Amino acid sequence: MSAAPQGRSQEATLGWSREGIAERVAQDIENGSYVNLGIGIPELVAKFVPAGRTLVYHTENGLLGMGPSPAAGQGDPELINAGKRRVSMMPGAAFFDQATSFAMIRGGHLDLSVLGALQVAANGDLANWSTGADDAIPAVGGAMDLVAGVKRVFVMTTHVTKEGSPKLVERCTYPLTGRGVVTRVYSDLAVIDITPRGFALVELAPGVAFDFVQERTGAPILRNSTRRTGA
Amino acid sequence: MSAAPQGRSQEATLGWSREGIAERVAQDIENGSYVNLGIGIPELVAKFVPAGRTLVYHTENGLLGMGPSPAAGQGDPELINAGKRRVSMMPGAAFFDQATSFAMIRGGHLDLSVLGALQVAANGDLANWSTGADDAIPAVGGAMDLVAGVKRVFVMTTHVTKEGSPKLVERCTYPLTGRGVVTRVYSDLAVIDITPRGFALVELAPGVAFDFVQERTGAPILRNSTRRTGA
Amino acid sequence: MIDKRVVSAHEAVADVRDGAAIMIGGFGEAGSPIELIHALIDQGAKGLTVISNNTGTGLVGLAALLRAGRVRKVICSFPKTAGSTVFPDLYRAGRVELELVPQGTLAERIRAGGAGVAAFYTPTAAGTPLAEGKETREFSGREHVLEHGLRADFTLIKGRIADTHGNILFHRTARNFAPMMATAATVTIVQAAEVVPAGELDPEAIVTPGIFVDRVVHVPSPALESALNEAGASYP
Amino acid sequence: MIDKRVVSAHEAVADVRDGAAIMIGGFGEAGSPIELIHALIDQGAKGLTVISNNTGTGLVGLAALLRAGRVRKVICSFPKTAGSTVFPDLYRAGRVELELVPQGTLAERIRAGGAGVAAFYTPTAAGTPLAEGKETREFSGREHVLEHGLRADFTLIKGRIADTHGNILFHRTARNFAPMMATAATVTIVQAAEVVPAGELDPEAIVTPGIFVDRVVHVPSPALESALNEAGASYP
Repeated sequence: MSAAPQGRSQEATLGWSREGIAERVAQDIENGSYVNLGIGIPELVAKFVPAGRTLVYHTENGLLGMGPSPAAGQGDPELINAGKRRVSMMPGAAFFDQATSFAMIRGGHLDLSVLGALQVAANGDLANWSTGADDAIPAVGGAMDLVAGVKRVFVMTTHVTKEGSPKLVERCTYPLTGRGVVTRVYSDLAVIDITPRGFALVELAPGVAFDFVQERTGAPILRNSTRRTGA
Repeated sequence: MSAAPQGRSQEATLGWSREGIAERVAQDIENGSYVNLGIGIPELVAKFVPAGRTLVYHTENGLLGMGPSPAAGQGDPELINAGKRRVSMMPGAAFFDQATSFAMIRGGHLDLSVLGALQVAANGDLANWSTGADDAIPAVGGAMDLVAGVKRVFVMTTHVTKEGSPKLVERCTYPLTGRGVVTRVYSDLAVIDITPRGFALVELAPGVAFDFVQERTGAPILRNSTRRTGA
Repeated sequence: MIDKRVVSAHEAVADVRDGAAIMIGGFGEAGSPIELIHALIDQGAKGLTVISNNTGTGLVGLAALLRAGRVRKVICSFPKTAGSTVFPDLYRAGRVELELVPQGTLAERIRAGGAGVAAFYTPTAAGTPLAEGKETREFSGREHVLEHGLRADFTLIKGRIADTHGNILFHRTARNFAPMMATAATVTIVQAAEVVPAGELDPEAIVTPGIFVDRVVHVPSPALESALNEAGASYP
Repeated sequence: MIDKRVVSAHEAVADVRDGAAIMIGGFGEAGSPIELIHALIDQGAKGLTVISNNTGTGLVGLAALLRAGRVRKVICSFPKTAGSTVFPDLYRAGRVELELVPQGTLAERIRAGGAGVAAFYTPTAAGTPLAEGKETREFSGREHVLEHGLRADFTLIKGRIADTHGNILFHRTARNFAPMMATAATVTIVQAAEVVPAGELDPEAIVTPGIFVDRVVHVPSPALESALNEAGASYP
């Protein structure tokens, strides 16, 4: 309804919001896909699936056909997702044990996993489970299984850290979740594919210039990729 | 009702009948045991379980709690046992897939498997799936899994072949089903344990002398075993 | 809207290519997807590798596929059921290859193939002819055999009820290999005696979740091998 | 007559020895067998190795067992759930050992332990710190990690309904690790909200067959971790 308030920096308003990234990701998911949305921001994707498409959501703790979370205080404390939040189930849902759930993941039965990231490297390496800090409690959950098994791995992330450092880098410095596993990155600034030659631009966020993205990226981005949208 | 008919050889009437062997085996199976009875003669064991004991029968094609076969022409053609005969189910029965069924077997969850044999060696080796003949169609089914995984393996067999050769031997000459897997042999002539020192007598069939059994056995039988009955 | 129904068994198997590897459910006649197998005979693909516990009886179903000369190799645990003559004759004539696998190892290899497990160590068959040429290794002082996951291009199975998402319930011991085979093929096809809309099956009781299933064919009154054989049937 | 019922949670865990390895079902609070864990705290065994996906929240259940100083080592995929403070504090103080395992590898290792599979090759964690020191091998050009089957002395799980033979149905996502853990321990103990005579459950719908279960305890109204925590509870 109004332009950006005066006095806010250009960067604060540039590019996609979290919801904007989620909406952009949702455009690239085909009808009928079996999808695992990572805990946190990736969960937003479910709100933006275009009309006419039905996705089936997998949660690795043992449910296919997961539906939205009920109102606070409602729902079943033993009907939860991988983030341990209460959820619902859709028609056609099925419950199963963890071995079966990870057979789906590891066996390549899921079409897509959307995950957050600490770092993504130009060779597709992903670091998203630990900063390696000495006092951190290491916890990995199903992240390493997802990246090892799911057909395509999309990363949703801010393009830089809160401190302004690139999250798309030449080589990951944090402990890896998996090697060469990321298919595509959706940041607030751009959509970028991982290709055999490194990062390749798919699309810039509205109003964002290529050089602006390249300056905030730790490795070269191929600009003249023949690939544009769609995956 | 009458003594053995005149003119029949001593051997023909000596020892246990097939039903007698089955009855002797049944005595050694504890209440509540999970048991897999091999196709053929071992199936007879179920008829002789002493009153007061309940056994749960496993059939490797996917049923725990198998009950007796229905009358000929009755029953469900898709409720069958490993021998592909129609069976019934008992209260508490459960169906499952083959991976689960063999997880039960390989994982040591079954208490006992009762199998037939071509040869049993003094070291516990068993051959019961192939004579190795050139024109035979090789077929193994679940035999190798059963002997590899079930806690105790009882063999039910005639003491000698139709041609009079020992089936209890020093070393198997037929292709093996498994190495060192047999716990105990129940023949028409005796009950014999497999011990670290070889065959050891547990019990002679009524009216059968030790020397008679030893003469028909391809390896020495220890006589002064401290073990007697029970397993 | 997700709807995995296809209109016929023939449409379901239309894209099977020569040389394909095909898993076929069933233990004896229990769970044998006869209508899908017959559609595959009509379709004509040859040089197939068939992965199935048995080789069929009489002149229908799996035995008919073998008799039609479409099968190059069988991977199987028990190829000589009572009443099976087609496979034994072909095998003795050197016209079909056999890879004999212990039944539990066959089930576990298929499960591994579907679960992204490349290989595993099993004690089954250690020290026997079926372990010859295979890598072995000791764990806890016991010899184990390295076995590899098994996958196929197509899986053909028979369900009791399926829904439009491909969730399946089976009938008693007809379940046998179907749940694993459903996971281990590029394309999994189920024939089901009943097909219902998604949402009608109890989510707690589903045996094979729809993610493992690609095509659902409604076959309302599936034939049984024993009944066909008693009637002296042969296919085609 | 087979009847696996025992009269109480305390009787069910009476023979747990110091140093035992114990698998405990649950993903977060879903499926956590709180009454069995509390009975184990009362029982007093120490030096335990606990295999469980998480480490509990608040001061009840699994967190209470840790807080009581009974656990020497945790094998787990995600030890720092929101609301968990006991484990992080013990870990930072060096008073508990942690073996971190990817969730799917943990599930598969437990399944393997129960299924007589000594070890298997998985692509999960290849090239990451969690594969360091582990044997690796290429299959189809891809690096895989050798992982070993996992077994325990006891398994504690929570079911919705059990019968007297030990057949179990679970409740929704409370199922999670319980079916595998039931197979992988010397003694498997289930607490069930409802216990019925054998024969009352549909044989087609049973999730965990009774062969995997040794003791059934009737716990009619099991506590939930979140409800206990909201009430400020701590155990003992």
